[in-house]
Formats: sequence, structure tokens, C-alpha cells
Amino acid sequence: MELFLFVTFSALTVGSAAAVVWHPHPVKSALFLILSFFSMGGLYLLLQAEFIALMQVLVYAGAVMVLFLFVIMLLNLKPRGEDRAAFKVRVRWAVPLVLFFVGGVLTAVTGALARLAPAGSHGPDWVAAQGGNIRALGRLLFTRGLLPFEVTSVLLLVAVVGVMVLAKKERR
Amino acid sequence: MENVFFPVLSAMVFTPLLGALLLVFVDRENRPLQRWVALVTMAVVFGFALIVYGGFDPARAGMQFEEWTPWIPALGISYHLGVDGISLLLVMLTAFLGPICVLACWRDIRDRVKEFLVCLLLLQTGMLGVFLALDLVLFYLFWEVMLIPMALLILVWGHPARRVYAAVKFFLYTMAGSVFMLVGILVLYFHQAKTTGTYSFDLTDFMALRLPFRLQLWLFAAFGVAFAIKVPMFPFHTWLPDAHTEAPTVGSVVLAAVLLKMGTYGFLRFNLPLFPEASVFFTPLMVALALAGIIYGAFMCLVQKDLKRLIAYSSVSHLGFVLLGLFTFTLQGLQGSLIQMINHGLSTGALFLLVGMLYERRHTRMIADFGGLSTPVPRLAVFFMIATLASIGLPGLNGFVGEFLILLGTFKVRPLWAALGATGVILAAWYMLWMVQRVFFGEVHKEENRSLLDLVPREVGLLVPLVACMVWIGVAPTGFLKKSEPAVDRVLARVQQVQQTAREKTQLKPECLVSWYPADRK
Amino acid sequence: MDSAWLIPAFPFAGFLINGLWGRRLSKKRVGTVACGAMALAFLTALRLFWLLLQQAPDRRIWEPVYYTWIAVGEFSVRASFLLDPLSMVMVLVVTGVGLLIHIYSTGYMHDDPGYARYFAYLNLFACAMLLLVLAGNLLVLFVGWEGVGLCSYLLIGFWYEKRSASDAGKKAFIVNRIGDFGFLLAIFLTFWTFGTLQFSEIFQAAVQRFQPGDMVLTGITLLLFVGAVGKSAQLPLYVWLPDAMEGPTPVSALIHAATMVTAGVYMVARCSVLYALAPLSMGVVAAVGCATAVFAATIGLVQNDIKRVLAYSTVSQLGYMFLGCGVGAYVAGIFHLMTHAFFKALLFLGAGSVIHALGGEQDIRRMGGLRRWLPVTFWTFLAGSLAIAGIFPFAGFFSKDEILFETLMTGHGLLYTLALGGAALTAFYMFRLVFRTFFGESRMDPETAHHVHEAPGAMAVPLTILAVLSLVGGWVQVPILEDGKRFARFLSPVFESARGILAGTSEHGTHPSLWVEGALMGLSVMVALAGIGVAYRWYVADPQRPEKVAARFSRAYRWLLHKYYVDELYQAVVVEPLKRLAETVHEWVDRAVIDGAVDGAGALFRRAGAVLRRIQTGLVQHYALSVLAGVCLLILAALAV
Amino acid sequence: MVPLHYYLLVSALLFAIGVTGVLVRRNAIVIFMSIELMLNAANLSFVAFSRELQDLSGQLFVFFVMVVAAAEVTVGLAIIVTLHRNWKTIHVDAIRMLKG
Repeated sequence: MELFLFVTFSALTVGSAAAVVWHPHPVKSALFLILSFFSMGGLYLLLQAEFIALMQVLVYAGAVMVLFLFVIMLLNLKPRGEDRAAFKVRVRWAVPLVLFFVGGVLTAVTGALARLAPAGSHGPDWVAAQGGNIRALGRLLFTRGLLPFEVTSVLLLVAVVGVMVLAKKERR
Repeated sequence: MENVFFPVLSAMVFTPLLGALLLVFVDRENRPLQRWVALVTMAVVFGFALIVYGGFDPARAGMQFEEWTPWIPALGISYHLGVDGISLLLVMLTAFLGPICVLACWRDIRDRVKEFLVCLLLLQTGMLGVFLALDLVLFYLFWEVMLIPMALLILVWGHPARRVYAAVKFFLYTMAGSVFMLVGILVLYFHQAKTTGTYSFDLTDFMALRLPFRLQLWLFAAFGVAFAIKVPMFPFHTWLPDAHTEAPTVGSVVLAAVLLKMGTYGFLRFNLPLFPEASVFFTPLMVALALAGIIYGAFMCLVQKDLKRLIAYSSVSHLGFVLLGLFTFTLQGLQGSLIQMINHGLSTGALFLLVGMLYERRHTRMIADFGGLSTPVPRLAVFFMIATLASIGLPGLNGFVGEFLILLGTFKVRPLWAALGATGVILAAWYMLWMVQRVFFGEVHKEENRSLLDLVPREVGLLVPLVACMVWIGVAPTGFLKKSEPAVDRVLARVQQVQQTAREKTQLKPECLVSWYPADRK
Repeated sequence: MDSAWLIPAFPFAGFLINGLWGRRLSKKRVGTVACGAMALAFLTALRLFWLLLQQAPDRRIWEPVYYTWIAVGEFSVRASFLLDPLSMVMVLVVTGVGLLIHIYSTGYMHDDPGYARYFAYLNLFACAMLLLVLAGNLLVLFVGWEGVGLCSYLLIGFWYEKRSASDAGKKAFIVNRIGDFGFLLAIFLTFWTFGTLQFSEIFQAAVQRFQPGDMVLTGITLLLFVGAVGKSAQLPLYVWLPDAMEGPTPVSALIHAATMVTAGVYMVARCSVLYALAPLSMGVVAAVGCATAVFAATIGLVQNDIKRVLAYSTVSQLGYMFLGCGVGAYVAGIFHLMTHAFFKALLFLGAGSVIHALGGEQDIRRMGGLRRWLPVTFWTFLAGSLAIAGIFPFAGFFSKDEILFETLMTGHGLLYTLALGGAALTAFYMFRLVFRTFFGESRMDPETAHHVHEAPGAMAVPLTILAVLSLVGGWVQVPILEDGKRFARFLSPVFESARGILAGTSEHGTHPSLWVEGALMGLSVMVALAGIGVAYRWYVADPQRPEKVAARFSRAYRWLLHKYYVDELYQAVVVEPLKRLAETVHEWVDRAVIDGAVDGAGALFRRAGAVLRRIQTGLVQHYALSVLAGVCLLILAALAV
Repeated sequence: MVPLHYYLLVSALLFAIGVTGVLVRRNAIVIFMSIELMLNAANLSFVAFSRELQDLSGQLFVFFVMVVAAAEVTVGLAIIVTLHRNWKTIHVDAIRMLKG
């Protein structure tokens, strides 16, 4: 059952991700991306990361993608913006290169996996004792990760201000 | 003696910076206030310098007024300032010229006054820092920092025709040299770490090292290139005439009076004591280049048509003397070089000021455009004459003391070198007096020159201190010489200690330059 | 003796006052200040002279030390003076003749706009000259040496608007610099040989440590002589002195006749001990002196500018002084220096008076018959001429004759013959000058003739005083008579050790009989009279004669008239090639090679940049691709390992 | 339980697709989306490792990555909007101001 779900979700994720890159129309690309994000949320659930799965759906599939769609609509992009023939040529060059690269990294990583052993103290029992993944993560976030957490808030503030400045029309 | 209760050297170095900061807040249109702020700042710096001079103990060879604070302890970089007999006079010269420079540009610069003064003040910080820094990273920092305002002075306030060329040439040329020095500093640093285990950029730590001979050769070359370009030593001199010609008056003054001394100061401060064996090894080459510079520079002066270019080439010749003195490894030669650095600063500084005053009145620097100026501007002619005489080494004025001591020291080592060097003295008389004749004597043959305005009190006021110093050093140089003697003696001792062994080590004997008379006969 | 510093200090004060405020003072005040300064210096010198005479002859030497001037390590030079009979003679000559010329100048320069400047320079010159003669060591002497050179430069070029004047000043300074080059090297060699520059210490050490004929001492003395050749206008560096006549005439009298140019002679006499120990140098000094004496005299024969004739005569007379020093007759050399100061100053001032009277005319071809208009000038000038020609009992007779006598006595027969010939030439050209100027028909244009006037009092009085001195100046040193050589006795302590050395090495001291001495004197006077006689025949009795002679020996005449083309030779062989060399080097080495290399390096980078910039497409994806390719290469590398 | 390297494979594939997208597409927005894909690929391996190593810090990282990604997207999109306003296109071929 779990394997079936994993295969389904991962197939959906990878497939729609490929469609994002392949599809000439940006709007459809964005829609495929939403699908990809959603199914990735499923993968997170399978990994017992409920909080991340929720965030994935809310932030990525929700907020971020809405923003993307907004911008695409706002700019009213033409579907035929690109030269498809050139695109396909590029794909033929890029795919082997990328696969070689990813394959290389993957072999390096899997080579090291054998030496990997569970070292953390956050096993399923501990998580359960904390009252679930969300509580456990929350506790961690506000103890060990407090300073980075606060810094991210500043970062967001900066981003907000930055966006306002950038998006504002220049006064002539 | 060091009864000063505040870090006077830091105060001296950073007061101009503070003044520059203050200037930023002065209203752009309020030019008199800007000038006064700069003048007062420079005067305060000179005041600090006087405090240092007064408190300096001439009997001690080591550093005085030392300040030491860790800066980047992880890398062994510290903030280390100090003054000894070698740097004292140069610091005095720099601080002394500060107010004069501000006064000199009082009316000369009308465009972007504030920025000009800020550049001048930053330059002052950089120059003082170079002379006072005892940590090599700090030294390098000041060395490079000083480049920027100087290049800006040429680039922004220079003469429009070729200022970009001159500024870029100056900047890149000097930069190219100092990159070698940076590498040298790092090599020195890692060599020290490897052999002693201490990570430090402090000069006093480096002084304790005994470097292997081959390493010394490379390091001497690396430091030497940076300094040789700055001096500028023949054949690295071609940036100088361009920079001088295109720079505004004050830029030329600072360039000639202080910046060029950094090269010779570097040789005296770093190359001789740190790489004594290499210094001995390179002596024939250095002396040959110094002599070539003396004679070559003088020859170039004979054909110049532009006053500033002529004086620039005369600097090449004069600094050849300084280098010659350094590489005699005699007390007289080294002391002469040191005093000659000051002398050149005073006399050439004065000459550039005077040419600037002429330019301000006449908007040309071509010798052919002048002639007979003694009649319309007698006072200017008198000052010009005095500066010229100081420059060609008339006894009783400062130039003589330096040239005499240098040649005296040289004669002890190799009479032939002294004889060749002395031809420079003859040629100097020729080109300088010829120039004076073409500018000031004869009849006024250009109508524009007839109605020139003679010096105003401000100009007289800024020339008189220079002339007073020329006479002072010429008549009573002992006070200055005594201050630097222990420190110079210490540098010399380091070289002489290894002189014999270094000669034996090398196949290329310094005797390769002919000697017509054995000098050590007594 | 502590007041010795006052002697140069007075003129220096005069220089400062006139130099700084002279333009605002009235001419009378300026003149008073300048002459007053000289008068005070002269009085101080007289007082010191008196004090010196009070001492026993062997104790007549004072060395006041004022302060340490330059001190570096073992090298230390003090500002010190040396007062002995030799420097006393020089001080008296400089201040005395200087004072007279200052007074004369108040008249001569009265209408010049640069009046104050002139007197400031003149005072500065006096100061430097006094420093030179009073110096207690070589370096202080060098200060004075250069100082007088500077003043000479300034005063020759006093009328700087005249191109020839400023040219002459520059030439004087640079030629002197060539001499100074030798002087400087001599100072260095002296210091590293003796460890001191103090005269007294050097001489003491030289006598103790060196044998006659030592190479080092020969080197030192020859180098010093190079300096003297420059300053005292000897062959081959005499060329500046005739040109120096561009300066005001009193300047020519003071600097280029009476004082500065004799500095070289003074210096050689001062270092007599060193020269005595270096026979080779002595020979060179004597030979150069004698050659110059005859050479300059021949040029003087045909010159037409009244001042130039006197200038060549000065060069020639300086040659006699060097001849004297070179044969070991230092007293005679200094004696001639002193008498020459009197009569040559007189001749120049007389010439100045003539020029002044004629409104600036200097060419003797446009003079003549001036005896009638300028009686004072004529008689004084005549006195000077008789003195320089060596007619008994004028001063020049005694001094020149002594030099000739000593030359013969030391076995320099050839030099004696030449010098005697030179004496004849001297008499001829001087009286040519006298006859052309003061005798015969007037050749002035009427306009000039109308304005001719005798010199005013300020000029006439110094002329008269100097004329008297030219007559009686020689009487301090009368040969043959018992007790006649007072001057020699006074100077003898100075030259004692030199004479001692010379007596040990050569046949000095053999004294001929009085008859021989008397006969030689007679010969000198005869020769001089012959010269005068020829001049009379040619220029008074038979005025057409010179032209015929000139036409007959036209080539020789042209050579003499053009001063053997020496100036042209120097210009063609030294000056022009150097200038051309400088231009070539500037164009080819500095511009093309060195700067070319610098600019070339810049251009290289710029061109490389122009090629490499194409890599930067501006498309970020290309950059990303190159990053990826790089990573792939790294992976390949990892796999290969 | 699905083994770790299955997840890593998926993550690697996603990353590869993202890289390819950045390299081959010329539409700035799609390039942007591809970058998001790469970020998500990284996130996936974070979470997978978090489970394998029994350490929740991995998920903590993902949280921060998401925050940064959100900030980046907003700023990036704002830049794209501005670009479009000035150049009337968002095709990176057309905008080559960095060309040397």
C-alpha cells in the first residue's frame, strides 16, 4: 500500500514537473507546478512530516503559485513566446549533461549512504511523546531555531519592503 | 620623554579623516568655511606632529610613541603605529606641507572645492599612515588607500587634455607594483609561520627573522618593484612626468614632496633591514639604475618644453641620488639620502607651487610662452630663484647637505660612482639655470606677460616657511641629522653585519662595476 | 679674534637690508648701507690685522670655531675660520678694494633702476668672498666658493633683459660647476684620506704621514686644481670670464679681476703643503698657469672691446699667479694677487669711467684722444697700465718680476722664456689700449663726443686711491735691499712647512748673486719697454701699420680675433652633441622604448579584453551552463581518480 | 517503509528537471518555476534524511527554506514585473544588458 502510494505520488510529481518545463504555455506550466507541489505534499505525508506537508500545500501550492498565476495573468503573456525548435535542440543537449551531473551526485551520495546510521534522538516514539509531529517541530522551532526564526521574520519584512519599492512605478 | 597621555600618532593619522567627515556636513556653497575647516584640520595635524617632534628622544634607535592593539587577532594582524628617526622627518615634512597645500589651492580650485579638500585630507591620512604603520597589513592598507584620492585629484581636477590617461597610468602602474609587494608580504608571513609558528604581520616580528638567501632575493625583488615604481627609479619613471603635468598644482606638490618618498622610505624601512644579504647582492644593479636615473633624468630635463615636465624629470634625477645614497651602506650615504628626501620635498614642492602660481596667472606651462618675467613678477622670480638654487645644491641651502653627504658616502665605497653622480650636479645647474633664464630673463616678448600680477601676501606667506626651512636645513642640519642617526645606524648595522658573507655567497661580485681607485686606503 | 665672524656678517646684514627693503629706501640710503657695511667690515679687518701683528710671528694663527655644521658618524664639519697672515692679506684686499668699488658703484650705477638689487648682490658677494678666504676647512671654503659663484652669476646677468648678459651668467655658473665637480671629489678624497677637512689638521697629518710624490695627495691636489681652473679661469675653462664682461663694470672690477677669480690662487696657496708634497701637481699648476698666461695674452692683442682686453689680461695675469704657485713661489703668487687686485681693479674702474663718459660705448675703435676730456681717468689708467706692464717702480714690476725670477731660479727655463714673452705681450696690448683710447684723433661720433664728461667724485676718488696703491703697493716687497721683503716675512709662517718640503726635494735655497738678480730685473723692464715701444710705433707714430700687419698675417689675425675658435669648439664638441643626444634619447628611449613598453602592456591587456569579452554573452543561462559543465568536469576528475 | 534512496532518486529527478528548465527555457517566469522545483527537490531529500536519521532538524531546515523561497519569489516576481514594464518582454534572450 505504502509503496503504491509512493509510486503514484512520485510519478505525479516528476511527471507534472516535466510538464512544467516542457509545456510552452506559462499558465499551464504553473498549473502543472501546482499539481507537482500537491503530490509532493503526499510524499511528505508518507514521510510522516505532517507539518511540512501542510506547509507545502498552503504556502507553495497555495500562496506562491497564486502569486505566479497573478503575475502571468497580469503580464498577459503570449503562449508562443519561444522558438520551439531551438528549445528542442537545447533540450537534446541539456538532458544528457544534466543526467550525467545528477547521476554523478547520486552515485556519490548513495556510496556514502552505507555509512549512514540513525544518530538523532527524534524517533517516532519521541515524536509521539511530544504529542505529534506538529507539536514536536514547534517545540524545536522555538528553542533551538529561535534566532533563525526571528531572522526570517526580518527577511520577510525586507522582502515586503523590497517588493513595494520594486513594483512601484517610477515617478517621472 | 614620551610624556604624552593620549595616542598622539593615531590622533595625527585620523584627524584628517575626521576633518574630511566634518567637511561632508558643510554646505556645498559655503566655500570659505570648507577651506577653513581643511586648513584648521591640517594645522591641528601639524600641531600633533610638533608634539611628536618635541617629545622625540634622539638618543634611542627604536620605535617611540608606539601604539599596539590587536586588530584581527585570528590572522595576527594588529594596529601598530610607531615613529623612529627614519619616519620622524618624513612625518614632519608631510604634516608641514598639509596647511601649505590647503593654502595653495585657496583660489586655484574653484570647482568642487569640497570634494577636492576631502581628497586632500584623505590623502594626508594615507600618507601619514604609510610612514607610521608598523604592521605590514596596515602599511599595505594605507599604501593603497592613498592611491585613490591621488588618482582622483588627477582625474577630476587635472588638465582636461590628458588627465584620464595620466590618472589611469599612475593608478595602474603603482598598483601593478604593489601587487608584488602584497605577495611578498604574504610569503614573509607564511615563511614566519612555518619556521617559528607565530602568525603575525608585525614588522618587529619580521625583523627577528633570519631569512634564507634565496628567499631574500625573491622578496627583495617583490618589495623592490613596488618601491622602485613609486620612487620612481629609472626605467620605471614614465608615469611621473605625465602625472605631474596633468595634476593640479597641489596634486603635483604632494606627489613630488611626499608620495615619491614612500618608495625610498620603503627601501630604507623594509628592504635594507629585512633582506640585508639580498640588498648587498643587488647593490650593483641598484646603483647602476640610480646612476642611470641621475644622468638620464638630467638629460631628459634638457629637452623639456613644459615647466612641470622639466621639474618632474629633475625629480627622477634627484631621487636617483637618494637611491645611490641608500645603497652605499655608509652612514653618510644613508643619512644624506634621508635628508635629501626632505630637501627634495621642500625644493621641488616649492618649484611646483611656483609653477602653479604662474599657471594660475597665465594658463600655460610652456617655457616658450614665458620670458623676461623678472620684470613683471620680481617677487615670484626671487622665490623661484631660491628654490632653483636649493634644488641644484648651492651650499648654504638644503640641497647641498643631502647631495654632499650622499656623494661623500658613495666616494668611500666607489670613487667612480661618486664621480658619475657628481656629473648630475653639473647637469642640474645647466638645465635648471637654462630654464630660469628662458622663463625669467631676457625681454618680455609676449604681451600677455607684461601685465602679470606679482605674488599676493597669501602666496608669499605660504612660500616663506618653505624657504625658511631650506635655509634652516642648509645652515644647521645637525639637529635633524641627530634625530635620525641612531635609527639609521641600526639599519646600517644589520646590513654591514652580513655584507661580507653576502658577498662571498654570490658569484656576481659587486666589484663588477669598475673601480679606479681603492677607497679603503687610509 | 672672536669678532672674525663680524667681517662677513656686516656685508650679509647689508645684503639683507637692501635685499628685503631696498626698493623702499632712497638711493642714498641704499648706498650708505652697502658702503657702510663694507667700511665696517674693513675696519674690523684692520683691527684684527693690528691684533695679529701684536703676536709673535709663529703664533699668528687663530682658529675660531662657531658651531658644528654637519655631523654624521665619523664625519663632522664645524663652521670655523682660520685667521693667519694669508687670510689676513686676502681679507684686507677684499674689504679694502671692495669698499672702494662699492663707493665707485654709487656713482657708476646711480641711474640704474636696479640700484638696490645691485648693492644687495654686491654685499652678498663680499660676504661669500670673505667666507671663502676666512674658511677654516675645505667645506666652509666650498660654501664661499659656491656663494661667490652664485653672486657672479647674478651680477653678470644683472641686466637680465639682455640676452647676452643672462647667457654669460649661465655660462659662468655652469663652467664653474665643472670645476666644482673636481673640487667636490677632492673634498671627498681628502676626508676619506685624512678623516677631517680642517686645514690645520690636514696639513699636520700630510706632513707626518706622507712622502713627497704620494699618489693620493697628487690626486687631491689635481682635483683641487680642477676647481681652481674653473674659478680662476685657466685653460681650458677660461671661456666664461671674457663673457662675464656683460656685467656692470664695477662688478668686473671687483669679482672678475680683483677678488673672486683669484680664489683659485688663494686655494692653491692655502693648500701649499699638499702641493709641495705632490711635485706632479706643482708641475701641472705651473704649466697650466704659464700656458694660460701666454695664450690669453695673444688673444688680448687684437680684441677691440676695452673690457674684453682687460678680461683676457686678467686671465693672463692669473696664469702668472698660478705659475708662481706652481714653482713654489707662493709668496710671489700672493704678492702678485694683491698688486693685481689694485691695478686691475683700477684699470677696470678706469675703463668703466670711459664707458660711463661715452654713454655705454666699449669699442676702442670708436674712442681716441680722450686724454683731453678725461684727465683723471687718463692719468690713473696710465698708472694702472704701467703697473701691469711691469715698469719700475710700479707695483706690478715687483710682483711679476719676482714670479719670473723664482721661475728661473727653480730651473724652469722654458716657462721663464714663455712668461717673459707674455710680459712683452702684456705691455704691448695694454699700451695699445692706452694709445687707442686716450691718444690720437677722436673717432667718436659727434653726438657721443658732445656728452663726454669726467667721472663724478664718487668715481674719481676710488680711482685716485687705487692709482696710488698701484704705485706704492709693490714697495712692501722690495728685492735686493736689506730688510726689503716685509711681505714675505709676514707671510712666511704660512708657507714654512711647504718651503721646508720643497727645500728637501729640490735645489731650492740656492740664491744667486745680487748681480744676476739685478740683471734679470733689467731684462724684464727692457722687455716691457720694448712692448710699449712697439705699441707706440704702431698706434701713435704709424697708425696705418696695424692694418698692414693684420692683412699680412690675415689667417693668424683671424684666429686671434676669434679667440682661437675655442667657444665655437666647445659649442660644437660638447654643448650641441649633448643637447642632440638628450633629444634623441628622449624621443627614442624615453618615448619609444620605455613609455612604449608601458603603454604596450596596457594595450595588450585591452586587446586581450576585447577578445575575452565575447565570452560574456549577457545570457545568464550560458553562465549557468558553464557552471554545470564545470561541475561535470569535476565529477569526471573525481571518477578518474 | 519506502527506502531512503527511492526518495533520493525522486529528489534527484526533480532537481534534474529543474536544472534542465533553467537551462533550456527562455521565459523568465518558467525559469523561476524551475528554480522552485530545484528548491523542492532539496526539501524532499531534507525530509527523507530527517526520517532516516531520526532528527527533526531536517524538517526545521525545510521550514526555513520555504520562508526564504517565499521571500525570493515575491522579490523575483516583482523584478520580473519591473522588467516587463521596462522591456515589454520577459524573454531573457532579449535582455542582455550584461553582455560584455
